[in-house]
Amino acid sequence: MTFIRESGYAFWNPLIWFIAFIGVMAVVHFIRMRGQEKYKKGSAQAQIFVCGEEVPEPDKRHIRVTNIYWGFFETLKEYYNSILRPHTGIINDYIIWFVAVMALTAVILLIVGLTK
Amino acid sequence: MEYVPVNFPFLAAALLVGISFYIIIFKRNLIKLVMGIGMMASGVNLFLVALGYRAGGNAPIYTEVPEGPMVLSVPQALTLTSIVINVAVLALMLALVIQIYRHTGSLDSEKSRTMKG
Amino acid sequence: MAALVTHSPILIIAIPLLAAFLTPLIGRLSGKARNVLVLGNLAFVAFLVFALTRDISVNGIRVYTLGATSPDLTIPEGVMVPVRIILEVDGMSMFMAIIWTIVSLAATIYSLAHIAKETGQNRFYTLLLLMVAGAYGMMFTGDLFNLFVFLEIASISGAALIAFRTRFADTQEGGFKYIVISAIASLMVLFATGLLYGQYNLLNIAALAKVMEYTTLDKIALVLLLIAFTMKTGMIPLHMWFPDSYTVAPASITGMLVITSHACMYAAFRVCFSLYGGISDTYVVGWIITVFGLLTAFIGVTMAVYQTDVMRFMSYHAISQLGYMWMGVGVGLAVLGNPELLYTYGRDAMAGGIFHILNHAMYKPLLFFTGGALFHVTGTRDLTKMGGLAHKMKWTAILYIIGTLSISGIPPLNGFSSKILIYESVYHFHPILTIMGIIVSILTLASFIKAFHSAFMGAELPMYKQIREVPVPMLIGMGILAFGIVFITLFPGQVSRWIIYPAADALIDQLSYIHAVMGVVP
Amino acid sequence: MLSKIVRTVANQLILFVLVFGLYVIAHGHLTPGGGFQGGAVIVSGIVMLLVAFSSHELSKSVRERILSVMESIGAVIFVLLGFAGLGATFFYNFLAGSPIFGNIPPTGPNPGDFWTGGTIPPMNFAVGLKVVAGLCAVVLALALFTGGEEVEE
Repeated sequence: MTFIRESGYAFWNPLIWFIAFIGVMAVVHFIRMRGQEKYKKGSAQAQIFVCGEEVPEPDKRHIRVTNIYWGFFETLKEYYNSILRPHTGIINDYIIWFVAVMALTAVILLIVGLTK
Repeated sequence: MEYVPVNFPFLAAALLVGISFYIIIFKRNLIKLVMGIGMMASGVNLFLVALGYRAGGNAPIYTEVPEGPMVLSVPQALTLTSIVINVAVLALMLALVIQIYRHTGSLDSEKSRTMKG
Repeated sequence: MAALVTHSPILIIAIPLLAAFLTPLIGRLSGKARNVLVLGNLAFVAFLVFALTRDISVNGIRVYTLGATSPDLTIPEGVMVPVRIILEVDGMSMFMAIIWTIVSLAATIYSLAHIAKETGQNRFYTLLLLMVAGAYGMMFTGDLFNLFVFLEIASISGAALIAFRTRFADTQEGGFKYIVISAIASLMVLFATGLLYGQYNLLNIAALAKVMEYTTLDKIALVLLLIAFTMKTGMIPLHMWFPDSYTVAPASITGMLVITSHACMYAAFRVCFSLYGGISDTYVVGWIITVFGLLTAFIGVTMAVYQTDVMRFMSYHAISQLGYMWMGVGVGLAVLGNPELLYTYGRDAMAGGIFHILNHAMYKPLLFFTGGALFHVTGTRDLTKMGGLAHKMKWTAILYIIGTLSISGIPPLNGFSSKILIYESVYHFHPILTIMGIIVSILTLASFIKAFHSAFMGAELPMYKQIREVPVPMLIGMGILAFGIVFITLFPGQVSRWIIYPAADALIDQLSYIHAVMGVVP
Repeated sequence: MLSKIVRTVANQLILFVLVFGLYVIAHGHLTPGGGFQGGAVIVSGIVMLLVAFSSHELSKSVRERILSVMESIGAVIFVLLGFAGLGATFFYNFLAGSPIFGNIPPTGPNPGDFWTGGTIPPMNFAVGLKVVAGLCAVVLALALFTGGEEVEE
């Protein structure tokens, strides 16, 4: 048996997962078998249906990346504005961060050293 | 006994590194940035060499050396290696700056950037 | 065979180095012979790495002294301290070497087709082998100065490889940013080395660790080393160069650069555990690393969701995944001084972080390679211009799905097994770490689905009617990594017993690291 | 291209520069110097030629292809010398005590015997070859870049 942790907190065995997965797939297949039998490939049944409207061209109907998760970005607009501001793409600014983080870490470590 | 200002090289090294950080952060010209990194390398090298100094020491080479103390040889070997590496780094940087200039027509780190965010 | 294993620590570094300089000579005669040389060389190195791993798992830490009369003569007669260049190979080094050998082999096979149309291929393979040698050197070296030298070798060749396709403007910019950051980071490492040398007259990590007193200068050296290496790794907020450089490199090189950044992470671990492990405020340093790791994971993934450039978006994911490793190992470092907590959850947290390095090293290069495959066929990295590519590129799409499921931690893939190990153990340190980890995992899946939809799904676009599946060598390169993912998926327990826990124990056990060089003190 | 006086003087001086560079390389194990320093001296002579003549003139006689081969050969020799010591360890000084560069120098101050050092003088030569070729290529590549007229908008 495959245990990742033997301390008792976690248990993970891919084999058990696979067996469960196969079981679930069998159930899904069984339900699917009971569906429509009249479906034929290549006939009008397989065509795209948009409320009777004319179907747009492939490059018009493909949902582009900028449209996906639009609401997510709209909601988090302020977060994204603030997080994008430091990403200037200027190499000099990257070094400011380096110096700042170095100073911060040094101060923390030295203060801890003083209190000891 | 005469006073040997042993600590001056360390101050000079710290000053060099500080100035070079100033250059790297505030100068937008890419060539100046490369010069700043060259200066930082010099500062670190000076620091390493100064570490190995012993007052009144000779160069650590046994060929016809006069009597007396010797300075440490290991920091000098480190410095040489570091110099060689920095030659390669600076040459590569300059080559890339040339290429950036060729493509964008600008040496300003803000105007020549193509990527952001 | 025994002699081969005895000398293998240096052979693993020196053989790629030799081949790197032979490559331009042979490549002048025939391109095929050069490719055979590069591949054969890397395959031989892989053989040596596995032989050495086996040896180390049986016999413990192996040291190799360059220039001595015998490899294990670390301290010559008449001196008290090691004076020669010493390589020291323990479980953690071997773990990194195994990752590097697999990924470099896969990346080289991938490059055969990916850069087949570029000029200057001799130089490409020379630099690639130099980078291989440099990163192996970083993993194996036992002293701080050689760490700096190998770091510079890996950085210089890496920067030149990023800027390899000189016809694009952005590659030059990416290479420049990489070399500037690397130069500053390596100079800081050298400065810290100088600080330590000035106090103790020593360069060897083990010898330094033995006499370290943790003075104020030592603290400054620790800060310099830690922040320099974390900048090279791409920890937020020092990550901004990371997507700029990784996006523009040829995809095979991006895959390899991920592992060089892991090598810098290894160096940071080496400094924190082996050099400062016994005396430093590991609690504070561990907390600093953990907090930065948390920030890295979260900000990295939120930035990734926003991107529209396929390679850039994967680069931000690479940053975000690094956060998990910092989190896991940082928790281990924080409780290092407390054996009870360490063996309750700290060791498991470290094992989770280290396991995640292995998993990340399998799926992230795979994803970068699929991104490179998209670039190879469409000529653009912009996701807004892609669509419906799965119609023609079935294999790439399948490999992309494997990578996606793995990086998002979907059971049963390998990403899940390391993430659950991290979640379970860091929960005892602080619950917020686990909660944030799960949120990051969800956002990862969301953003990869977004990219998958816009690149592969949808109707076949008219401008991509002519494209074909990528060449076979690229598929083989991706296939090797996908096989690695499947293997770790099926045998997580065995893998963690063979290489993960030995690596974690090698980091924890500072005394045997010191004794391997200094000799057992009675 | 500078005036005729400069060119003639540069033509004569380059010999001395080359000899001094070779001296620095060869005596790397006795005096300050070695492969990199000597190579840099030689390349400084080449830079002098570059200033005196134009870079296009120089690039006709110093071919990039030859430089690349020289560089590789130098590096290969260096690594092979390391491999040759594998009987004991990598980089082991197997030439010490042998007829080639094999004299063992006395400990402490000594007048300096050239025939010592074992593998170090050959390594210095290999490094010198590599540095001359590599730095020469760097200098030429940077000099051949002529400026703004090639800007691609």
